[in-house]
Amino acid sequence: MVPTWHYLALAAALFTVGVIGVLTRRNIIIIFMSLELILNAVNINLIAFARHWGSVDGHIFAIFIITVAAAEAAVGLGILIAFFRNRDTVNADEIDLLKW
Amino acid sequence: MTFYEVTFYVLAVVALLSAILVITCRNPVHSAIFLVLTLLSVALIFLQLQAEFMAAVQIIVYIGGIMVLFLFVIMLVNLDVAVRQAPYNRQRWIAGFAALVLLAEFTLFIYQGRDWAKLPPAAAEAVQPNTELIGRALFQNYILPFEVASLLLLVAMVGAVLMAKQR
Amino acid sequence: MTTLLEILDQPLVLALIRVLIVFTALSLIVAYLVYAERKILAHIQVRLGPMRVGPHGLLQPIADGLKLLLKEDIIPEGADRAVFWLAPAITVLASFTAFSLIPFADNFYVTDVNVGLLFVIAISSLGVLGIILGGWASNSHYPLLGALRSTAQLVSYEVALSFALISAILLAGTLSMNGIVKAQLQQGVWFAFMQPVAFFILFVAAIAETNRNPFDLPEAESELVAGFHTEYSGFRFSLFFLAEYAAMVLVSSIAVTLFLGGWLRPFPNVEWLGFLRFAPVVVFGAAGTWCFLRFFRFPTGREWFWQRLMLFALGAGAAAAALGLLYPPVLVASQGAFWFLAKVFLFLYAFIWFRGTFPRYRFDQLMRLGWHFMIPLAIVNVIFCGVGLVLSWELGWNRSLSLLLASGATLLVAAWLARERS
Amino acid sequence: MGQTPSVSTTILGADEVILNMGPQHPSTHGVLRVKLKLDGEKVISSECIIGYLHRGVEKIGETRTYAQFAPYVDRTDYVAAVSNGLGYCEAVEKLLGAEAPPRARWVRTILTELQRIASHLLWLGTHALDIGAMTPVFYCFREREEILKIFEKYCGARLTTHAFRIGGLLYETYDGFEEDVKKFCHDFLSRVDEYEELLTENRIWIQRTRGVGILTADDAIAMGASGPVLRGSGVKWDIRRAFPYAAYDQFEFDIPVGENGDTYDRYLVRMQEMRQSHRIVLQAIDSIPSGPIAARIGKVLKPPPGEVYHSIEAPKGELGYYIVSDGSTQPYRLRIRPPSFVNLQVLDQMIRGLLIADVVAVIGTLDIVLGEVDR
Amino acid sequence: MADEQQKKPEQKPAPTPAGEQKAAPPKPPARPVPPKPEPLDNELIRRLRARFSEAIGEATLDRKQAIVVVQPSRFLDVCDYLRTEEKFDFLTDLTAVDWYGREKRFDLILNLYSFSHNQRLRLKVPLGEDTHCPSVTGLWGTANWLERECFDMFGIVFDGHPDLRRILLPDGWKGHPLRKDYDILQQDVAWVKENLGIESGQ
Amino acid sequence: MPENYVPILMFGVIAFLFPVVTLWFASLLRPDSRDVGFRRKPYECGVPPEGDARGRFGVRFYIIAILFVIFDVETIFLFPWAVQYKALGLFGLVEMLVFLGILIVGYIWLYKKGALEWV
Repeated sequence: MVPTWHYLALAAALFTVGVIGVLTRRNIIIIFMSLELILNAVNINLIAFARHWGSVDGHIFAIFIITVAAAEAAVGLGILIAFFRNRDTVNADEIDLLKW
Repeated sequence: MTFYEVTFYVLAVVALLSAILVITCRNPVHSAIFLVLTLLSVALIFLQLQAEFMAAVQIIVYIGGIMVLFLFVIMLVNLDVAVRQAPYNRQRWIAGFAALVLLAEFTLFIYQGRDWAKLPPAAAEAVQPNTELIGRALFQNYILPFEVASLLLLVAMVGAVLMAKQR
Repeated sequence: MTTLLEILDQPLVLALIRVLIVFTALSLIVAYLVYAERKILAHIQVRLGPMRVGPHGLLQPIADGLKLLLKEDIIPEGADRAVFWLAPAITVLASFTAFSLIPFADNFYVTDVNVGLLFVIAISSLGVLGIILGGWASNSHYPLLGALRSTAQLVSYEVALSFALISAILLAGTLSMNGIVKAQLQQGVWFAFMQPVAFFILFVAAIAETNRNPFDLPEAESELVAGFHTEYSGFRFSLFFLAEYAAMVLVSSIAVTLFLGGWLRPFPNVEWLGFLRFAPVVVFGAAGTWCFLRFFRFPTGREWFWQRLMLFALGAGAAAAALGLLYPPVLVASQGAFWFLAKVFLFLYAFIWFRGTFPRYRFDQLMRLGWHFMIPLAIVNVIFCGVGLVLSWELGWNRSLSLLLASGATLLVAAWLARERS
Repeated sequence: MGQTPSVSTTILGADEVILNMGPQHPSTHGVLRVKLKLDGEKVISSECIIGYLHRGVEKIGETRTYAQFAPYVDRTDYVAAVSNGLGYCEAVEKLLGAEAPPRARWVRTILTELQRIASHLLWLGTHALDIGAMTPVFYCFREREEILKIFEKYCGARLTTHAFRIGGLLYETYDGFEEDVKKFCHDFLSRVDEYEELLTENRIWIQRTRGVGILTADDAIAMGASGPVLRGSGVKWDIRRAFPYAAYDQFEFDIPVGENGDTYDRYLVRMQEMRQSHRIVLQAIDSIPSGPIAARIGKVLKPPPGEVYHSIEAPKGELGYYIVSDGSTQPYRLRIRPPSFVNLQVLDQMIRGLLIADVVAVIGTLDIVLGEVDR
Repeated sequence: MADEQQKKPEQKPAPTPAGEQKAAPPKPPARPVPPKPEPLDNELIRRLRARFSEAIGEATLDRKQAIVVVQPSRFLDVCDYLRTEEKFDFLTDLTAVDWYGREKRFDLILNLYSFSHNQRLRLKVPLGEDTHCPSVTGLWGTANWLERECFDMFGIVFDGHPDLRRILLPDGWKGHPLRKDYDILQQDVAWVKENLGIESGQ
Repeated sequence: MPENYVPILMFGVIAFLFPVVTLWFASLLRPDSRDVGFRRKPYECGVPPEGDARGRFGVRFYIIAILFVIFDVETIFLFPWAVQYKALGLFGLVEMLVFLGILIVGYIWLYKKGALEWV
């Protein structure tokens, strides 16, 4: 049996990778992908704990997180499309206006 | 080590490596492919954790839905410009440092919780039959979040369409 | 000898054998599906179709396969080589792997899991990735446009498809594929009769999901040349091709499993029709007899030697198969597989028939049909189905009657939606 | 022919893209190249690039004698070679002041109408194929084959027939010609019903063609469209009626016209035209006069100086020959007025605002042959 | 006046039933009389002359077809008048003839047709080698490609044409093939290379 | 339980290896590709392609993808409901009606907004 904390360690590592991606990449699309990594790391934790305690509540939370991820991706990428049509770029550091 | 343990470690390594590739690839499409690999490994890890419903959801929603969305967007925006530019922004050293601190924190927490984590986990069949249990929990204990999720989806739909449609 | 049996008795080895059997059978079915399509289309179109390779062109798929294997491998300039290579592999993976969850007979399936149907959907939804990556990797206008179209079409009809599947699950109460078949056995009726609208939606969505006429826009050769696989040639192309036909078989199998009783024989609960389980034996026996009769009437002579030999071999094979099928466990498996495949071929024939008959929709019309008609109808159908079931439980109405009422209500909505469309 | 792209890739709006359709495209009916400026899948504008098949037929005409040039016209609209030959021979006859004898004119009419049916059949098959119906093409080729067999029996060639000669015919009709034609006619109407059964009432076919590629009557006239394209827009004009040639003044037939000028109407018009052609053939085959098959025009053709324009109602529209003679054995100037070329010009106007799929349908409905467009 | 418009052809021989004259051997008809162009004078021409006096040149009837010579100076006005007033609303064809050696080298030929009168009229515009001709694209949309073809083949420049480029020949082509001084016999390898920019396969 | 999934994995691996192995095998059999002329140029109907193909295509495709993701998530909620429907009964139906009702409102909004129109 794999100890639960191994899952936690994997989740932590994935989370960190995601954070690095969010902080360092310029391309918004890749930043979004890194966000997905972070959310996945959380999901691993939730499922691992659900398994540990033998309850499905963690699964429910994970489903909601996936729902949120889908909503986030839809809206975020929608904003990105709108932004790209106006500014012709997908670079995060060029999004420096509060209004355009 | 049993077969299942081996599976986990292999999957963990694949997930981690491809996650690293996600954030290092210059080409967003390659990033997306590696993200698919990560998500697939995570789905298999779910499976290995007895969360079969979650594994299926992960594949259906994440890989079949969200990743398709990502690929669409990558194709909609002009890719070549992005590929030619510097992939990382100026704060990469600060970011790296912050990430290291974060990792250290995680290590500390997991280390502190090691005793708790050694508690015997529940029986393997505790979360079976998966879908049925989730159904019952979702529709009996988590009614409100469930209905709110529908609102969230509504808002996301409206927001995304408005954003994309505006000229 | 014991060691061999022991090895064979290992669950994983058993699973592997089953996997290999299903994979090989599937590849053969797909190869001959292409042949069948060519033949049937040819007969619809007053021509003969393949006739040269083997009697009635029976060896044509093999010749095609060899030809494609030997063809030059061209990767266009500017293509992303790795992704170009990966895309067909993903597509094949997606459309083949889902067969591991399809029950072919009561005792013959690769595996049966609790969330089987979800996994079937999950695995087959990976196919979209192959298409979109293939279109992107080619670095060419037509494939890209074809890939975008294809993806938009697939995802649109996937929504309708999922809703149609949910109606069936409402009736079955399980996601296990074999469980769904057994539910139909238990309730004594194929779900197609309980949920005709859902079955219709599934059928239309299945045609759209497999890019078949009249929804074959992604590869509408008159507009987009060949769609997302325009740049693919040789064996890579044939992989897409195989995957497409495998997907046809897959959606037919899903439809059959969920709505047409899977491996159940017709009227599974009527005892006196039990002789139907000998159908495969009879069919093989008849085929063998026919072959032998032909063999004896066949002209003798050197130039006919090979044909005679082939006929004899076919007859002997069929006769042997008929005898072998009498062995009880094999009989269960074979009669299940027989009825299952018979229903699947009915579907496949419809696919081919449509291809020979219909013109092609335009893309906007296709999308409108999907989003303005099929999806609302599917949602409404799920709701009404749910209402019908609750009526039967809470008020004690006859289950079939309430479901039929629900279907009638759905049809009214369909009429209203259709009025909206025109 | 390495034509350099003339519209440079200008800066496009966020959703605009330039898509090149042809010359190697399954449904541009040859080597037509259409450059589409798209907004998503919607056509903003288009540009036809033609000339890939240009062989300088008009220049060749200036260096051949009148009789030598006759086979060349078969190769312009190569799916209606008989019609081309009729137009050319009659133009030269007019230039000479000669007229083919009645029997020749009757046979010419029969063969030309059969050719019209063959051409329309080819059009129907490919048009349906473009819209995704793959079966009609095989049915159409089945009937076309019968017609081509008659041609083959008559003059030995199926496609580029060179069936007629200046002044009349070279060959007398073969034994059984009338029976063959009658046999063909006997089955033909039911076959047309068969095609219509597949298409005319088909919901998808109607959705794909009705309201697509609308050409108003005024636009059609202004753009010089002729033939079924013009009639589909509701202009009841047919050269067989306006300026009767061959033996058309002897036969009764209707001129089918459309109402809305859309692809569906042009489809109906052509389907009706096939029935009308069938009607003409039936009338003609029963009344072929006997007599000589060729006028006496001499071996060496030296038309007196002057010029003539003669046009016929080819399957695709007004096919005109404008010949200037300087009194020598060769035309001084030989101009072919190609219906496909002029009709193709309407394409841009018709496809603006439509989708890519409609472009294919509209190209199909124009019924162009690139050999004639490019000459 | 063009006289092709008789809808009821009286002079055509009635069809003789097949078989009636089978016995008589087919006798070739007499040799035709060579047609001669003759001067033309009818209402339309008179109206044209009254309106555009000197711009309307010779009018002839050749093979029963009406031909009017129009000077390029008022060509566009004449066309406009013909289209709007005389209802020649269909431009059947637009082409040119190269009379190499003549002072005004080209004849621009316009074939007009009127649906309402069912009659044809041919305009002839003599043009010198360097004379530009006004474009009639504004009057008949058909003229667009036809003028482009004319430019391509003869080098006649149409002023006011929206998009005067070569249409059948490649853009880089040298010379105008339908001119009489364009020698088609010199197409050797060098010529192909110069004109098409490709290596000749000959 | 997870052992039931191993055959799926096996099948997947075989299905994935099938193209790989066959392509490799084919590369041994077939003659070498000769890279001459235009044969490796992307297909653009016979003329050199202009610009980069990985260009921009309509935003409508994107809207379709968004809607798909939203409805995909929705169906995910429906599956456990459908499986447990008998146990949930009328209450489950009402819950799902509310859930679907909210989304149907969104659907009608989309319809009115014209987001479901392709052109």
